[in-house]
Amino acid sequence: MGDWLPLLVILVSALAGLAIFTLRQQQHGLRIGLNLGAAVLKLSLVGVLLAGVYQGKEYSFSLPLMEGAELLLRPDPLALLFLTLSALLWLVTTIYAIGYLEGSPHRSRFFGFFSLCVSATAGIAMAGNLLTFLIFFELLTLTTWPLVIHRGTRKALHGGAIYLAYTLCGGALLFIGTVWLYTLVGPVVFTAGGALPEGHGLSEHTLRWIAFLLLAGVGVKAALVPLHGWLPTAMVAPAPVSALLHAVAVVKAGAFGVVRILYDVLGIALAQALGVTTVLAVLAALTILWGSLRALAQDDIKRRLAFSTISQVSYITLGAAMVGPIALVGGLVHLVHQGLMKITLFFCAGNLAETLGVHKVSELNGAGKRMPLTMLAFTLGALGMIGLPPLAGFISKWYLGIGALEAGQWWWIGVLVLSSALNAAYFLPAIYRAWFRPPPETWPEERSLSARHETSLMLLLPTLFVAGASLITGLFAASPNSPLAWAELIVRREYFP
Amino acid sequence: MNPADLLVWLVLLPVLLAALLFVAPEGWRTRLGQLGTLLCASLALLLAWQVLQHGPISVALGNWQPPLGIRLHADGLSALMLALTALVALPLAAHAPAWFVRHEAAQSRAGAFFWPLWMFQWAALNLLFLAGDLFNAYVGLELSGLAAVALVALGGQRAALEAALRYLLLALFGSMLYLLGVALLYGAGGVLDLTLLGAQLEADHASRAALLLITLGLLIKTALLPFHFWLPAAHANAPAPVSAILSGLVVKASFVLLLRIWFEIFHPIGLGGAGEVLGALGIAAIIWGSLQAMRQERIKLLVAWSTVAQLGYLFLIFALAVELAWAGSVLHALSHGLAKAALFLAAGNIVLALGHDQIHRLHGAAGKLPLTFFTVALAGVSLMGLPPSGGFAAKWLMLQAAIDLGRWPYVVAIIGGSLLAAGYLFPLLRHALAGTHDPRQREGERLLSRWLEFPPLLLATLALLLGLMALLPMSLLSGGMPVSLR
Amino acid sequence: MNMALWFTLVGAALAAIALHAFFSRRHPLRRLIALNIMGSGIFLVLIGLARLYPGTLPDPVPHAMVLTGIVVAVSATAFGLVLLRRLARLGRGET
Amino acid sequence: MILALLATVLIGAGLIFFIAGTLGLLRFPDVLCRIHALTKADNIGLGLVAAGLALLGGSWAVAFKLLLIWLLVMAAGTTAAQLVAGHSQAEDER
Amino acid sequence: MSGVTLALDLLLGLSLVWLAWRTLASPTLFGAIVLFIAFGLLMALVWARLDAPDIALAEAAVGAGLTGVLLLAALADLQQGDNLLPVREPLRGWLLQLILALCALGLFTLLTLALLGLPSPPPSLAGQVLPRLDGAGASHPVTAVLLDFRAWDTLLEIAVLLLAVVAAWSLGSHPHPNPRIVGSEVLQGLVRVLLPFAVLSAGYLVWRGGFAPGGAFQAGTVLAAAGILLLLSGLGRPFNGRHWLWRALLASGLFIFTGVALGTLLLGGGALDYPAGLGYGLILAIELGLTLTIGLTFIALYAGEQDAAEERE
Repeated sequence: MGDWLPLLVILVSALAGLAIFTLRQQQHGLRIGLNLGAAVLKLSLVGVLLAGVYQGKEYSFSLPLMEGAELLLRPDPLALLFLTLSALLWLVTTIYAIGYLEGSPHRSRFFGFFSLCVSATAGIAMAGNLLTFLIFFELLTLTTWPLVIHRGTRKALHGGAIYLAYTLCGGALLFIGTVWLYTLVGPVVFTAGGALPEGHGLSEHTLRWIAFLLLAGVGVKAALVPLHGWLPTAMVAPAPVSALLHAVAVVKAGAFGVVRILYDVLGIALAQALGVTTVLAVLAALTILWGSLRALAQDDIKRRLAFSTISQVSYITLGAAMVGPIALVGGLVHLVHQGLMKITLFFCAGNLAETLGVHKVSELNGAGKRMPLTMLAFTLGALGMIGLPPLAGFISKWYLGIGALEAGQWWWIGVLVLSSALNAAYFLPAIYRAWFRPPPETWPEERSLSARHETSLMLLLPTLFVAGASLITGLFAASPNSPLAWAELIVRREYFP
Repeated sequence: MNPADLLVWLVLLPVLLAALLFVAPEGWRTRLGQLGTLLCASLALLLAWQVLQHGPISVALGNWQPPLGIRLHADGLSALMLALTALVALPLAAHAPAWFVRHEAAQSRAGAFFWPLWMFQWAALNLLFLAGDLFNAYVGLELSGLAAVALVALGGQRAALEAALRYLLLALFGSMLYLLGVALLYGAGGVLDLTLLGAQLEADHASRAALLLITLGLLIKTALLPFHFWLPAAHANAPAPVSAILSGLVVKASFVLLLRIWFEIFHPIGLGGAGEVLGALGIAAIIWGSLQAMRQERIKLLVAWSTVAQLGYLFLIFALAVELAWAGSVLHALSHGLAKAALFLAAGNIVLALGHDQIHRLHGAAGKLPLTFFTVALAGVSLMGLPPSGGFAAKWLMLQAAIDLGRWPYVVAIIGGSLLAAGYLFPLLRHALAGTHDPRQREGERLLSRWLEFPPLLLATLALLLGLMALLPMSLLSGGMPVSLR
Repeated sequence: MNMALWFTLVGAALAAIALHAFFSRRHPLRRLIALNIMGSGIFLVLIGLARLYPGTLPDPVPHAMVLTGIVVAVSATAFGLVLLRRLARLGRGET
Repeated sequence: MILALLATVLIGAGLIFFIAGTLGLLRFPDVLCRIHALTKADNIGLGLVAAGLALLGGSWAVAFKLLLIWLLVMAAGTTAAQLVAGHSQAEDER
Repeated sequence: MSGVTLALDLLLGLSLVWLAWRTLASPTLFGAIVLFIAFGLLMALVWARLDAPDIALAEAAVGAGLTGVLLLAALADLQQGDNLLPVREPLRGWLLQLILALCALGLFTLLTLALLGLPSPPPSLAGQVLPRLDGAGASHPVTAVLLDFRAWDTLLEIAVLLLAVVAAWSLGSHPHPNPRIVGSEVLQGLVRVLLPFAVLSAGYLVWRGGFAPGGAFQAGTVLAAAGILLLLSGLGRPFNGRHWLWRALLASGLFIFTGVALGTLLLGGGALDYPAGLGYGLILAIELGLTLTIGLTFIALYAGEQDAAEERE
C-alpha cells in the first residue's frame, strides 16, 4: 500500500469530486456525505503519510508518461507541510461552504470542482519532479476557474477571464521552462541541493532564461508584482472560494513552487550564483510593500484582504530568497500561518456578507456587538497578520527578521517593519469600527440565519476553529508538533543540513 | 487468422459491409451497421496489437510482389491511425443513429444512407493508412473524398449542399494534382511502390515536380492554410456525426499519406527549404485558424475553424524533421482525432437540445446539459494541450524537438497556439456557465438521451487518457519510424 | 521529338488550360468539365510516358491505371452532377 | 495495287462528302437544312469510306464489320436527325 | 515517323488543345458540353494513335459518350427556371488574373521541364508484366494487369462506382430527364433493333477482353448506353431504388469481386491469388459481374433513384 498512498490521497478527493458532479441538486445529504467523508478520509490518509515521513519513510509512486518523462509522486517533508495544510483547511472550508451555499444553485458543480481543486493542490504538494508539478499546476488553473466564475454574473465572468489569462500564460512559461530543462538534462527530479546533474555544462545565460521562465510561471500564481493583477478581480468568487484561493490553493501553490524551484530544481547555491535570489527578494519586498499600500486604499473588505494576500504571500518568497536556514524556516512556516490567518479573515468576511450584507470596511461600525464571535475571530486574524506576539504572524516575522540578520541582509528588516506598520494601518481601523463605533439602525441586508446564534453554526464553527488554530500555532510554536517544528525539520533535514 | 490477412480484411470488410448496408432494407441498417462497426473495430485493434507484438506486417495482394503487384503495409503509424479510427467509430455507432433520429432538419433518409457511406469512408481510411502503393492510394483518396462529400450532403440544407459541392470540386482538383505527381514519379522511377521508389529515386526535375504536385494535392485535401477555405463550411454544415468523422479522421488520412511520401520517398534525397515552407504555413494556420475561431458566432463553425488551427500543428514536423517531432505530430493527430470528434458530437448535441448553435445565446446552457458541457471541457483540455491530455503529451514532444533544434519561433508557435486555443474554447464554456439559475428548468430533466451524451464523453475521456498512456502509442510508433529520421 | 513525347506535352498543356479554367470559370458545371479535361491531360501524360521509347511494347500498367482513372472520374462527375441538380431543385423551392 | 488505288479513290470521295456535309452544317440557315446536309453527306460519306476500308482490310470478316458499322451509324443518325427535327418543330410551335 | 504521320500527330495535338480551350471558353453551357463531347472523341483518336485501344474504347464510350449524356441531362434540369446555383464570385482584379495565368503557365513549364528531363529509355513495368502473362488469368496484358496483377485497384474502383450510386441516391430522387422525347416512335424502333446488338456486343467485348483490347468497362458502357436508350425511348422505366433487388444487382459486381478476394483469402492462398487453373474462369466471372454492375450503375447515375410513388405520378 505504501507506494500507492500518495496517489490515493489525490484520488480520494478527485473521485469524490467526479461522483459529486453526477448528483442532482436535491441530493443534498448524499453530497454532504461524500464531501465530508472524502475530506475526513483524505485528512487521515495525510496523517498516515505525515507520520511515515516523520519517521523517515520514503513513499514514491511513478507512472511513465513518455520516454524520459514520468509522473512522480514523492512526498518529502516540504510536501507534507503544504499537503497537511491543504487537507485540513479543505475539511474546514467544505463545512463552511456547505453552510455558505445553502439553497444556492449548481451546488453539485461547485463542490465537484472544489474537490478536484484540492486534488490538484495535493498533486502539486507531492510532485516529485518538474513535469508532475507542471501537470498539477495546470490542473489547478482548470479546476479553480469554474469556481471563480461560479456566480455567473458579468463581473464574475470578467474576473474569471482575467484569472485565466494570467494563469494560462504563467502555465505556458512554466511549460516552456520545464521542457527546456528536460531537453537539456533529462528528467528533472526534485532533489535538495538542485536537480541538475554534475557537469551539466549549461551556460549561465541558458540557466538564467530557464530560471526566469520557471519562476515567472509560478510567480503568476504567487501574485508576485507585476504578475499579481488577477488576484483582486478574482475576488468576485464566493467567500469559501476566495478563502481557498488565497489561503490554500492557488497563491500557496505559487509560493510553494518558488521554494521548489529555488531549492529542489536549481539548487539554492546555483540560484544565488545566478543572481536569481537577489532579483526574487527585491521583487518580493516590492510586492510586500505594494500590496500593503494598495490594501490601505480599499474599502471593500474582500478587496482589502486580497491586496493583503498579495503582500503576505511574498513573505514566503522573501524567506526563500534570502538564502539562509532561519529565513527559510520563517518563510515556510508562514505558508501555514498565513493560510490559517487569511482563511479566518475570509470566513469572517463571508459571515458578515451573508448575515448582515456588510461588504465594506466603512459598514463595519458596531459589527462587534451584532456578531461578537465573528469579530473576535477577525480581530485575532488581523492582529496575527500585523505580527502581534504571540500570534502566528509574529513567529513568521520574527524568524524572517532573524534570518535576514543571519544572512547579513539587515535591510529586509526595514521592509518587514514597514509592512507591519502598513498592516496595522489597514487592519486596525476595521477593528476599531467594529468594536468601538455604534452599530447603525439597520444593516445593509440582514438575514436571520440562526435563531440562537449570531449566524449559522455551519459558518460560525469553522471560523472559530481556524481562528483558534492560528492562535494556537503561535502560542505553542515551540512545541515539537507545531508547524514551526516541522519547518525546522524540513530545513535541517533537506536544505541546510 | 494469419496477421497478414488482417490487412486485407480491414479494407474488404468495410467495403463488403457498405455494399450490404446499401442493399439491406433501411430498417435493418442501424443494427447491421453497429454489428459491422464492432467487427471492423475489433479487427483494427487486433491488428494494432499484432503490430505492437511482432512489428510491421506487409502483404502483397494476389501474391504479386512489387513492383508489379500492390502491397499493403501496416507499421506503427498505420496501426495507430487504424486504432484511432476504430476508437472513434465505436462511440459513433452508438451516437449517430440517435442523432439522426432526433435531427429533423437533416434529410429524412439521411440516417439510412449514413451507414453505407460511412462504411465506404472507413474502408477508404483503412486503405489509405495501409497503402504501400501510390496509385492504390489515389483510388483510396477518391473513395474517401467522394464518401466525405456525400456525407456532408446528408445535412440536406442548402448550406450543406453548397459546401459539399465546393468540397467535391476541390477534393477532385486535389486528387488530380496528386495523380499528376504520381504519373511523373512513375515516369521517373517506373515503380509505384513507396519503398521501392524511396530506394531508387533521384533528385531530378521530374521528382521535384512530382513532390510539388503531390504535396499541393494532399495539402488541399488536408486543408492546410492557405487551402483551408473549403473546410469550415463543409465541416460545420455536415450532420454532427459526419463532422466528427471529417474533422477527426478524414483530414488525417491525406496527412498520413503526405507524411509517408515525404519522409519515405523524398526525405532521403533532400528537400531543401520545402519543409520550412510547410512548417511556416503550419504556424500561419495555427494563428489564423485560432483567430477566426475566436470570431465565430456559431459553435460548429468555431469547432471547424479550430480544426484549421489544429491541423497547423501537424505540419510543424516538416520543418522540425526529427524523431521527437514525428512522434509528437502523430500523437497530436491521435489526440486531436479523439478530442475533435468528441467536440463535434457534443456541439451537435447542444444544437439538438437547444435548437440553435449561437454561442452568445448559450447562457446557462451548462446547467441544462451538464454532461455535454463537461465533454466540451474535457475535449477542450486536450485541444489546448493542457495536462494531462494527449494534446499535452504531443506538445511536450514537439516542444522538445523545437528546443533541441533551437527553433525558437516554433516554440513560441506551439505554446502560443495553446493559449489561442484557450482564447476560443474558454469563451464557449464561459457563456455556458454564465447566467443565473433558470427556475423554469426542472432539475434533473434529461434533454438528451444517454446514447447521445455518453459517446462523446467517452471520446473526450480517451483523448485525456492518451496523455497518461502516451507510452503505448510511442512504442508502437518506434517500429515504424522512417529510416530518414532515425 | 517523338510522337509520345509530343502527346505528353499536349497533356501538360491540357492540364494547364484546365487549371486556369477551373479557377477562373464560375459555373460549377464548367468547373466539372475543366476537371474532366484536366484528367484527360493527366491520362495523356501517363500513356505518353508508357510509350515514350519507340520500338518497345507499350507498358500495360499505365493503361490499366488510366482505365481505372476514367471510371473514377466519371463516377465523381456523375455524383457531382446529381449534387448540382439537387441544389438547383432546392433553389427552385422543390424538395 | 488496283485494289489500293480503288480504295483510296473511295475514301477520298467519302471525305469530300464529309467536307460538304460539314460545310452545310456550318453554313445552312436553319435546323432542318442543316440536318438535311449532315445526314445525307454523312451516310454516303461514311459508306464510301467504309467501302474503301473494306477493300483495304482484305478479309470478309472485316468487310462485314464495316458494313455493320455503316448500317448502325445510319440508323442512329437517322433517328437522331428525326429527334432533332421533331424537337425543333416543337420549339417552333411553342 | 514519316512526315505525314508527324503532321497528323501535330495537327491532332494542336486541335486537342484548341478544342479544350474552346470548350472551356465557350459562351454557353450547351456549347461547352457539345465541344466537350467532341473533345472526348478526339481524345479517343489520340489514344488509338498511342497504341492504347482499350483506353480509346473506354474514352469514346465513357469519357465522351456517357459523361456527355450525363452533362446534357444535368443541363436540361438546370435550365428549368431560376435555380440559384452557387455560382462562384468572378475573379476580380488584374492581379488575381495575372497570378492565375502565371500558375497555369507555371504548371505547364514545370511539367514540360520534368517530362523533357525524364530518363531515356524510361523505366517501365512492361518487362515485369509480359513474362508473367502465362501465369495470369488473361493473356491480354491490360486485362491481366487490371484483373490479376493489380486487381486490388480494380476492386476498389468498383467500390468507387457503387459509392457514386449510393451517394447520388442519398440525395433523393430527381425527375426523369428529357421527358419531351419520350415516346418517339422512330427512337423506339431503333432501340428495338439495337438492343440485341448491344447485348451481343457487350458479351463479345467481355469475352474478347481476355486476350485482346476490350473488357468489362467497355462492355458495361455498351450495356449502359442500351439502357439509357431504353429509358429515353420510353420503352424502359427507371428502376425503383426502394426495391432491394435492384440495389443487390447494382452491388453484385462488388459482391462477386470481394467474394473472390475473400474466398481466395480464406482458402489460404492470399487475397486475389487465383488458384492455378481457375484464374481464367474466375476472371471471366468477375468480368461478367462487373459488366452488369457497370452497365446498371451508369444507368442508375443517369436516371437517379425513382421511388414507386413518383413513378405513378
